[in-house]
Amino acid sequence: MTPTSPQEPAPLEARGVAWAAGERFVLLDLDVTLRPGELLLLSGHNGAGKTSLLDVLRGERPVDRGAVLLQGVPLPEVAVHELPRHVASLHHRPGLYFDLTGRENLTLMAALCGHTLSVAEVEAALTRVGLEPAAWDRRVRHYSRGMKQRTGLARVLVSGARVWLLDEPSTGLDPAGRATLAQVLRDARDEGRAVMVVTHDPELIALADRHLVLRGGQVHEGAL
Amino acid sequence: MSPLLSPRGSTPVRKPALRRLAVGVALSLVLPLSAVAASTSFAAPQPAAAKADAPAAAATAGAPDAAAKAAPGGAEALAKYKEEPVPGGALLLAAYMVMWALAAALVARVVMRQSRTEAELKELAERVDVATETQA
Amino acid sequence: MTAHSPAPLQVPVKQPWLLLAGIALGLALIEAALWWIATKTPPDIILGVVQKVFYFHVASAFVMLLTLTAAAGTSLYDLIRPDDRADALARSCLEVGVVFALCVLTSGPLWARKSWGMYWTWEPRLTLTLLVTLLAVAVIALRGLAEDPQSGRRVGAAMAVMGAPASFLIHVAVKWWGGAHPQVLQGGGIRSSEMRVAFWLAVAGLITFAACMVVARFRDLRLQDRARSLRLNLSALELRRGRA
Amino acid sequence: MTTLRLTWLLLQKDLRIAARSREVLGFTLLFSVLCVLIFAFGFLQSGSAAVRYVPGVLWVTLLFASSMSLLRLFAAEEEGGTLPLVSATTAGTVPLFLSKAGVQLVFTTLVTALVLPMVLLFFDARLDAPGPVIASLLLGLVGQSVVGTLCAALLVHVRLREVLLPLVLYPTVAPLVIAGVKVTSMALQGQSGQGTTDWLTLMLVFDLVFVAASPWLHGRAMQR
Repeated sequence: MTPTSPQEPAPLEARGVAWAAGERFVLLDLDVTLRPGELLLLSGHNGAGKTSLLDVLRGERPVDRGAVLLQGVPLPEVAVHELPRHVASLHHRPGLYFDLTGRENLTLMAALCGHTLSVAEVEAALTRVGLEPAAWDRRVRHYSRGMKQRTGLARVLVSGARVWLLDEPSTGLDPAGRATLAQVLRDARDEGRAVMVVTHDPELIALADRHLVLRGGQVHEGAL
Repeated sequence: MSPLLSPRGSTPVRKPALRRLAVGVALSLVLPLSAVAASTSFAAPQPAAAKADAPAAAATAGAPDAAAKAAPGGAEALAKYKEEPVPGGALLLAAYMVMWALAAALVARVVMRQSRTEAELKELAERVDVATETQA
Repeated sequence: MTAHSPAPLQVPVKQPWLLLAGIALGLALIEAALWWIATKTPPDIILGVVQKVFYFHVASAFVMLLTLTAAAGTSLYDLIRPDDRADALARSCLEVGVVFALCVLTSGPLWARKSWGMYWTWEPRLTLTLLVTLLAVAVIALRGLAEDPQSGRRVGAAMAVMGAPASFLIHVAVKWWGGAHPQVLQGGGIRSSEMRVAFWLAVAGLITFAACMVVARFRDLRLQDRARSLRLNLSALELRRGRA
Repeated sequence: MTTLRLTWLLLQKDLRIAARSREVLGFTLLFSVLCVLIFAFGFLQSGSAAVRYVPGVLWVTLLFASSMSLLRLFAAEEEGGTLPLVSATTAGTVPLFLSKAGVQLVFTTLVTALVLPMVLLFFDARLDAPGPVIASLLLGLVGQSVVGTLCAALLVHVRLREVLLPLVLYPTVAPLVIAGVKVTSMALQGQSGQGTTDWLTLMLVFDLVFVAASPWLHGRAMQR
């Protein structure tokens, strides 16, 4: 674990964040810091606001009070097109075009993040998430759920972002897939990325450096 | 759900709301009433105009000078709608009734919503009071 | 964004006396116009008594144009510089505008039945009014159907702004299209001074009345904003108490 | 410059998807054929007055067909959950808007290429001077695509958008349809000159206003 030096601001940080759905606060007085080279695990009961927290952290939902800081800069002040270079996220929908192949999806998504990927780099990413070469040039529509999830993970990989926000990444994955996912996460931590994972998967829980629970609109240290 | 967040409308509507409702009803009555009053006077010229002697007909409408000024050679002109195929008076009446009905509906809706919001607001403020006291 | 700005909790709701006075003034002007129309104005030479629809029909059209234009303007302002007040004003203008558009759309055909011999023709200005009304109704409906109120607000505002150049261009188009609609005001068609007095009384009355309705609706929306922020405060209190 | 590059990237992607899943374009073309047929059943009692209906049938069919494809314009984004990625990744929302408008323009152009000869054939009309009609169709298609894309993009997160789309689209593009019908009927009657130029100018003004304003409006409405 590399501790944050006091000079360098955290890659992503929420300070006193409140977010309301309609007329009810889901997140309130919430503070959380993502540190580089740390795998942060988030759990909580259904409806506790885990997905909302991820949405707030990646700038999809504006906060009602407080601030989300990307390397010390409040999110509304970050240029929209800068954000995906710094924060990558994976959700219940994989963020892929179903009528493009796995390969095309990765090339496009990397290009949108400002990277031009070589064929070898795309193939390396697809191999790393354990997608067999036969599937690379098939349309995502014909993938199984687990394969879509793997390709979504590959999309996060090629974004080159320093912060990863993953919502239930092990959904639909077989045991081999979970092992791959665990390896990818371990590698990401070693590369110094800040990773936040929402999961109840024991295999991933064992991996975490820090375990947070979302309860009453706040995060608490400790297990659920 | 905690008692703090009981569903809307569970407390009885308070007095001020009732007063505002009364104002609303009164207002929404004024327009139709005025419409009825006006329409009776509108309807008047028509049977009067059906009489052949034109200036007298206009006089029943209350403005002999105006009619004479507006319709030079008014006798022929007014005789023209002696046998109106389409009942202008009825159409006029209908037009005004519809307009007043719409306006009255608008007034009624706005006033009723206002009183509801105010009642809600009062109730909410009280609940906030209670909540902050218990907090303290 | 002023979406959830913490509001002072205990501001008493003031009685809107000025508003009630304004409504009373508007009604008085309308009554005066009615009395004038009923007793002073002569019936039209050609059209007869049905011509008396004119006064309030045209005045309603005035009010409709004013309120819908104001709705587009305030929506544009809200898009450029988000402001809850601009939003509430846009909404109230739009709703009042639709009511007066309906007035125009119902009183017009009843008049036309006599003067053109049929209730509805695809006369350009009628078509324009109907289209604009439909758009306004769609914008009002849309706000309630959006996923969250804030996005509904912005989308509704964008639609209202979008409607403005379109209706202006339709206005240009229908002028070239040509039509049977009387151009009373431009053509100096009001023949007697009594008619003029009645007309301007009606216009003044309806504008006063409509302005008061807009303000009343605006006040209601602002109060609802306050209620919403109170409910939010309550939810915060409740959440914090649950933690203790 | 990046805006143009990103627009091109997204447009390429959309066209590739459209080429792969031909359903949308196919069904839109089918629908427009059906539309013309239904109009023919409805209006044609005897051949004599057929030409009178050509302008109306042509423009209304184009409008209906364009709203058909508009409803599917953002389908690929919704299916894979890519909308937040694309609108955050690209520099603002302008490339997204322009690329979608481009796709819609391509679609409606193809539909027009099918519908125009078909209407002329079915209604036995002869177009001696096609110049003004072609010009009006081009201006009309550009305007319809831009306004339609704006409507579709604004309604992405709105329930019942299938119903609302025509309700907001048709009144807004009414000037284009009115002008288009006028130009077409003048051309069919062999008239030309000042009248035609006036209507075409109106369409041009409409296009300029909406091409300039729509990306901005879209950006303001989609801001977070």
